[in-house]
Amino acid sequence: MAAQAKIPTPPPQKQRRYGMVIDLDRCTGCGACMTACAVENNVPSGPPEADERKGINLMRVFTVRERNSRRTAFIPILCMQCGDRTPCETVCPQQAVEVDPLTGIVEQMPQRCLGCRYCMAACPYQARTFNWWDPAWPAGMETTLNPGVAPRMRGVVEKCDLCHSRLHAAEDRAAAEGRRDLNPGEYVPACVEACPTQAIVFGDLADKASEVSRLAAQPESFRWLERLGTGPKVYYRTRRRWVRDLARQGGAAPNQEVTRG
Amino acid sequence: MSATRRDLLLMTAAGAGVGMVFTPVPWKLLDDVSIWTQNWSWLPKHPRGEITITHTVCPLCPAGCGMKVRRVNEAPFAVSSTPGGALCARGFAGHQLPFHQSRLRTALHRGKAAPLAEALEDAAAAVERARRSGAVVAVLDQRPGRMVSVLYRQFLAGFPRAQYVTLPAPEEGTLRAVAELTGRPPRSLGYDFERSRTIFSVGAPLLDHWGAPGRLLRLWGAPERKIRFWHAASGNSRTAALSDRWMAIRPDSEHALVRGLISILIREHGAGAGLALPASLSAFPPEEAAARTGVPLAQIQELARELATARPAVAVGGGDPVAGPLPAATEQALSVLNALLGALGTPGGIVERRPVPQPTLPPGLPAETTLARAPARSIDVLIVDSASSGCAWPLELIQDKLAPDAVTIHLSAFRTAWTAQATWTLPVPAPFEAWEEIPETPGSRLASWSLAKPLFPMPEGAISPEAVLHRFGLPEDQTLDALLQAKAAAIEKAGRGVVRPLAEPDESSPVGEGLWDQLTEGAVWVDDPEPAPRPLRAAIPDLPDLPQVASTAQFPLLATPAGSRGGAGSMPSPPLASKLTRESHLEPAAGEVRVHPRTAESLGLKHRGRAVLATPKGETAVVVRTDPGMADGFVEVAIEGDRGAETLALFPVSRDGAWRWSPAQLRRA
Amino acid sequence: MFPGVSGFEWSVAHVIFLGAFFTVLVVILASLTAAAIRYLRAWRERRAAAIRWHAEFEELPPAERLCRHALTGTAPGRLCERGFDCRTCAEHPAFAAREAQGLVAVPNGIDHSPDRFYHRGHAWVEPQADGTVLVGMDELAERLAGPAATVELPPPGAVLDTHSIAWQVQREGAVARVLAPIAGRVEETGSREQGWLLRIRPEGKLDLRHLLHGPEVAAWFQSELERLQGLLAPAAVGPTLADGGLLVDDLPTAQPEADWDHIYSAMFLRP
Amino acid sequence: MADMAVSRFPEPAVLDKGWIPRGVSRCSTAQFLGWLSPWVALLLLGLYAGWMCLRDGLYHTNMDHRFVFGLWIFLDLAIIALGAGAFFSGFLFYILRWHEMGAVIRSAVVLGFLCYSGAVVVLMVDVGQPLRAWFTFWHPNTHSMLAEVTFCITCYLIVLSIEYLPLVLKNRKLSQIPSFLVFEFQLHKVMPVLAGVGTFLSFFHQGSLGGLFGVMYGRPFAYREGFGIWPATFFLFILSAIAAGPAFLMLTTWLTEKISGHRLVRGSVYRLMARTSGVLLTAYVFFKCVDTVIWLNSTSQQAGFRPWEFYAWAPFGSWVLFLEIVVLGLLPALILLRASEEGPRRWLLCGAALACAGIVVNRLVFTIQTLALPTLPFDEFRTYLPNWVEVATFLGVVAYAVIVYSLSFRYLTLFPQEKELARATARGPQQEEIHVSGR
Repeated sequence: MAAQAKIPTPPPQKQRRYGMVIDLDRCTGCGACMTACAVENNVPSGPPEADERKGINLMRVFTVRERNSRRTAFIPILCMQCGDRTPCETVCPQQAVEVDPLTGIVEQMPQRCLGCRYCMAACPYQARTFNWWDPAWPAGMETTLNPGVAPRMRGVVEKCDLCHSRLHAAEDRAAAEGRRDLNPGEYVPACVEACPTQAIVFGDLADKASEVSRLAAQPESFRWLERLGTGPKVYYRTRRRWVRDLARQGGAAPNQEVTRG
Repeated sequence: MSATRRDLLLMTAAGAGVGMVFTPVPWKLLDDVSIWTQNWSWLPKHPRGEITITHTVCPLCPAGCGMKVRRVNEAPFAVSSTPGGALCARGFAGHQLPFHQSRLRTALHRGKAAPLAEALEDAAAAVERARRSGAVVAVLDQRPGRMVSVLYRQFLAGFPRAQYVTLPAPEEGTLRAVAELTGRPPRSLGYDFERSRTIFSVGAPLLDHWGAPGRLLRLWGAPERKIRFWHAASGNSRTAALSDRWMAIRPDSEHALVRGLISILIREHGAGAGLALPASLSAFPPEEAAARTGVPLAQIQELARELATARPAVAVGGGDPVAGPLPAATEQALSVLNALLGALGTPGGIVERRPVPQPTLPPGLPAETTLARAPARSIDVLIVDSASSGCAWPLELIQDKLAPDAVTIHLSAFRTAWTAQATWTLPVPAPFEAWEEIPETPGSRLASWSLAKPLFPMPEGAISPEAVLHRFGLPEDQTLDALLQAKAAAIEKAGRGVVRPLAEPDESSPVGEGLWDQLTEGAVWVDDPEPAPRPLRAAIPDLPDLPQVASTAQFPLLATPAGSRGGAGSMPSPPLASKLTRESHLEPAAGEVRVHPRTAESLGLKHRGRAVLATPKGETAVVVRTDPGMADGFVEVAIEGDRGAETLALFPVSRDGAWRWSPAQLRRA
Repeated sequence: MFPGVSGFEWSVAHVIFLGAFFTVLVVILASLTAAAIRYLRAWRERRAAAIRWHAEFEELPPAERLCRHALTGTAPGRLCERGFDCRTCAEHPAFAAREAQGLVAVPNGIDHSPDRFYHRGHAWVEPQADGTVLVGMDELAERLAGPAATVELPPPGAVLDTHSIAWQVQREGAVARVLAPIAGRVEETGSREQGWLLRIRPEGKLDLRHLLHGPEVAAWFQSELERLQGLLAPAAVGPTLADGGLLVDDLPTAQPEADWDHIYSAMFLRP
Repeated sequence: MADMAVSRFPEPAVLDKGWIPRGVSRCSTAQFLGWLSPWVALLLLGLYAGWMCLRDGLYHTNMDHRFVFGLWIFLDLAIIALGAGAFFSGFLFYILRWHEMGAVIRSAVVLGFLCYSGAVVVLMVDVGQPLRAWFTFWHPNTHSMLAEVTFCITCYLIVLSIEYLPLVLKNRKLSQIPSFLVFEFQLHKVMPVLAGVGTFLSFFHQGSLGGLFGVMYGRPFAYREGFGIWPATFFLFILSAIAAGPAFLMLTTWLTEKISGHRLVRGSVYRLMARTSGVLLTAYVFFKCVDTVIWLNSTSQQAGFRPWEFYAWAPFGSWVLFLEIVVLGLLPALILLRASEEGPRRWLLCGAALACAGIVVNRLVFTIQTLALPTLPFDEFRTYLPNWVEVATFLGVVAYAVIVYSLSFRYLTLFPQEKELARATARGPQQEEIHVSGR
């Protein structure tokens, strides 16, 4: 956000729809994306009481087991950047959520957030987290904070914004070089960069020639809870039938073959 | 009338209220409230300044992955992998480690803070006493092969009785057994996975922080990959999930499985033709392997067929960074299996690693022994080096080797379960605060060498291990810097290998003048591969049978320690590793056990319920997590964080230094 | 919220939403302002006493609000709607005319004078030749107060409204406020011993139509006695009505257990 | 508060007699303070718990990323629905001119004020940044049901405070101050306007509270189709609230009667409220059934969820639906309708209690069950139990309500019929009977 003020030339004008395709067959569940994300976005390590219920993971890798065959899939879940009817945007009482019309990124403004958590209830992906604690770092560790991202205060909701500060930095660089538009690959979120198996392909879905558009259009690609009509911009792909079958269902039922480990 | 006066006052007040709206006061107040609520003074201000980029290697574990570090005002704020690299989840947050809450700022005497000068003097006096009395002085080195290891050995050479003890990396387990079988020195072999077609891991977490993580993940994730991964283990680990085939064997039945495979290979596939094979090898009934592992015989036969046909095939044991090494007998069986697969000294198998050119060292340096092989109660003074292998070790392993009234001196940057037991703990620089040397990665087939740069200045009150050794009597002219320079010179002289800049690994250059400068700027020296591996000859020994761990009436379940490399070693995890463990349960979190839902149900336990885990060695309070990926009757006990050492102490250590299994009991708290 | 504030847009939804909100705010504020203006106006017009009486009259239970013609049986069960001010009542003249013919006073042991006009709050008015009126407490009020009570009178010169509080009668633990039967300026204060309490110069032309007079007074006293008995009934262990229906002189002393605060409020028309 | 009219023994002193309305009897001051003291203790505990959350953050609660709404929101919704008696009786009394409602309208206003102010206090603890609450007014998102709720509740709370003010000013002591009395009188004159505004506001936010859940198309369990911008829950919440309002009023009036030991309103008022509640509840149950059928067979299936899938998780089985619609919906509706014609008082109260419980269960389903159910196919079902901080904070608000209501009952005239009924009782039971059956 700080970078916004520095842009000397007008920002790129091309209409973009940033999205990603996550290849579940390449995800090893190592969690590098999670820590890289936390480092990039100045997410503190929670106090000892912070567990999966209250700790902040803007991106979280789920371990999904198929009950009888003991097959496992690792499914990274982050903000799906819903583009059609963004459930969190419409419910926020004070416009702290905005879909950037230029990039399609769903932005959360922590400075305006009241902390009512209605958006979290409305999000079908549970991709939003609440700051239950004051953010705290051990003495000295604040020197290791990312200067491009402001730490969030207690009592506000936060979520993945596709490393917005990286987008700004890339736009600044492009502007300094006199370009209006970004080159593909010039801006990638931290998780995409961190993945040791390059399972995440990131790019502009509006650009039909991009790798991400090509992959998203393939029959092996799908989105979670597509039938809710929220138009997520995060796609998944897998050759494994049982994982694809999961996506056809809505919620899970206890008698189903799948459960989270 | 008083009432009208009151009215007048009321009118005045109301008028003032309305009038106030037209002054800047309320709006300024509104503004200030808004700014104040949005920016709290106690939130850390993120630093500003010029952003620079440094390339170096990660010093957290022996893998030494390449790192691209973004820094502001010299302070690192984010890291990422170098091209082609694969930093692990902990590596991404490693630069925050120097600020870990358990960071030591003073020396410790028996776990209590003590001034460094005093502790150093007392410790030096104890070492001096040992030198004069001829007591046994030992150094425990978790990362052998570094020049500082040489320095330790030079230091030990000044004592009448000394031991240089190492804790070998788990990747080296099978390699060491093969080295013994073929008469090679330790740490002289590596796996040639790049040319393998079948990789069979026996309990080795190949796809999870094994060796240099990027190496195997690259092979696993290669498009149109030809290599098939087979994995035999009881636990539903990430490797089990990612392997092409996972054989969920019964606990502690690795030995039986390997024996069964050997037997089938000899009987059905004619393996070992041309080798002198003891008859007992083929006498092991495959049916027993099936019975003991709980895996259908057909599946074992299928594996044997694939190993025999889809060659090069290699079997990898070695154990786990947390669950510990496999029993020595199993490693021996694995080395025989590799011999039968023709994997010894052949492409795609276990090959010799060319030794790194070394400077000429003075004679009389003490030889290396593994901690498991050190005589019991033999060490009077133990100095423990700070560098961690990222693996968990039971404290019992050390304690057994200490003489009564032994003195232990830990060099550590953090307060850990180990330092709590130490006589003295001397605060040394944390990772990223001093130069760290990364020799070849365990398990690799190529020698390599790199130096991790300090990203922070060494804090006041810390003392380098080298300075400690000098204070303890190492002659001042023997310095680490001289040794490192000498090694660089030796490599330059040998003229072998290439130098890969970390920023652009593809632009490697042959070794020439200026290797030292290149390394300190951020590069890796990698040895040239041998043109053709030399076959390794082995005499096949008879294999002893190994009893399998069994549950008892009192302890009806079988428990195994579980965790990730770096989760509970002799050094804490980076603070943000909590995202992986207790904040997401992607990895086991401290104080947790995982069981199959059926097991939980039969014990009256609930998901997230509290329970007590008991083994013959004690008990601890745990939280239960159910996981349908687990085998019934089997408990995975998380070894993580501060509690890791305490929990690991529940597992009995066998004579050959293994602690993989324990009968256990789980009851509702 | 306003044009120019971040988040404001000229969309239909926004305009309708905020329009509704501001309308509601305006209605609330307008109502409050209206109340405040009316309050100030009433205050300026010195209608406080009238308003007090009006409000308190509304609060009176139906039994205390019976029309005077209901007491006489002319209009059974009729409730007064005008705060006992028959001067503004349209029906009163008709009822009064009917009663004028054949109402017979029934003696009930309470003395009352045919010269006096009685207020429902137990004060009487006796017009004097000089155009002033004497005002005092009736016999029932005297007995309710008892000889031990002290009376607090307004100073001469004070202006009283009809149904405003004229004087207070104080006994231990209980206060009775007696309502002024007519409006006017206090000229002189008397005492219980003198038999009158205030000499008042009425405001404007003397109009006593709202006060009880003649045979209906007896009927009213009868109903008041019954009411008093009802109020005393829970504690009716001591003597109330002396032999043959004669009231004792000092009721509070005779009935110490009774809730005199309550009885005063009921008998002197104070909710 | 408990006291009996007469005692042969010397009665304990009522030291605050000058403040108590004339014509009614109240217990002794000591007894009253004794009654208040446990509630004050509870209030202090609640204040402490709430302060902990405000000072340190909401980690003191047992809420988490999944259960972002916990006990607080659930009970807020419940008490706001029950507090609907305030606006609805105001509507009946001032707009439809049902004069009989005058017997409970003041109590309804106080209850409404307590329910709403209590809910707002809890909300202020519940949001992460209460100091920014005004941002909702400053940057309102008009598409958000929550913005609508915030606006309406704030305005309605103002209206309720204005409605409460005259009751306070009419206190025996305060009304002696002439200006108070006059102001009260003039305020009373504009009350029908405010009652009208209150009805409008209340009507909308009761609906918006339902809409809050009905619009969450990301949560197929809660999502409902509807008319225009309003989902079906918008209307169902209004209907259920106005059905429950009179029932709650009956219960509180009865409780006050039991605790104080006084008759407060005539039996006919109970019957009137019971009939009103019964008719509305019947309508509610009908529309709820229609809604449920449409939702199960169409709405949720379009979102990719199988029918009855939501009810496959213990403990929220399909019995919840049965409980909500039949046991706590249809049954009390029938009881109320039948008993309002004839039958003993206890059946009326039983029906009212069931009706209130039904509304509470409905709000529980929409808050807690909605959040407990997973949406992602591999996510898990979660359960949640409030911890002591949440319970204490809420009990603090209950204590606040009890204390203010007790004070109001003691010092203000909440039930205009009380005095009369007290006299009637004093006069004899026969006369009272005439009143009771005289509807």
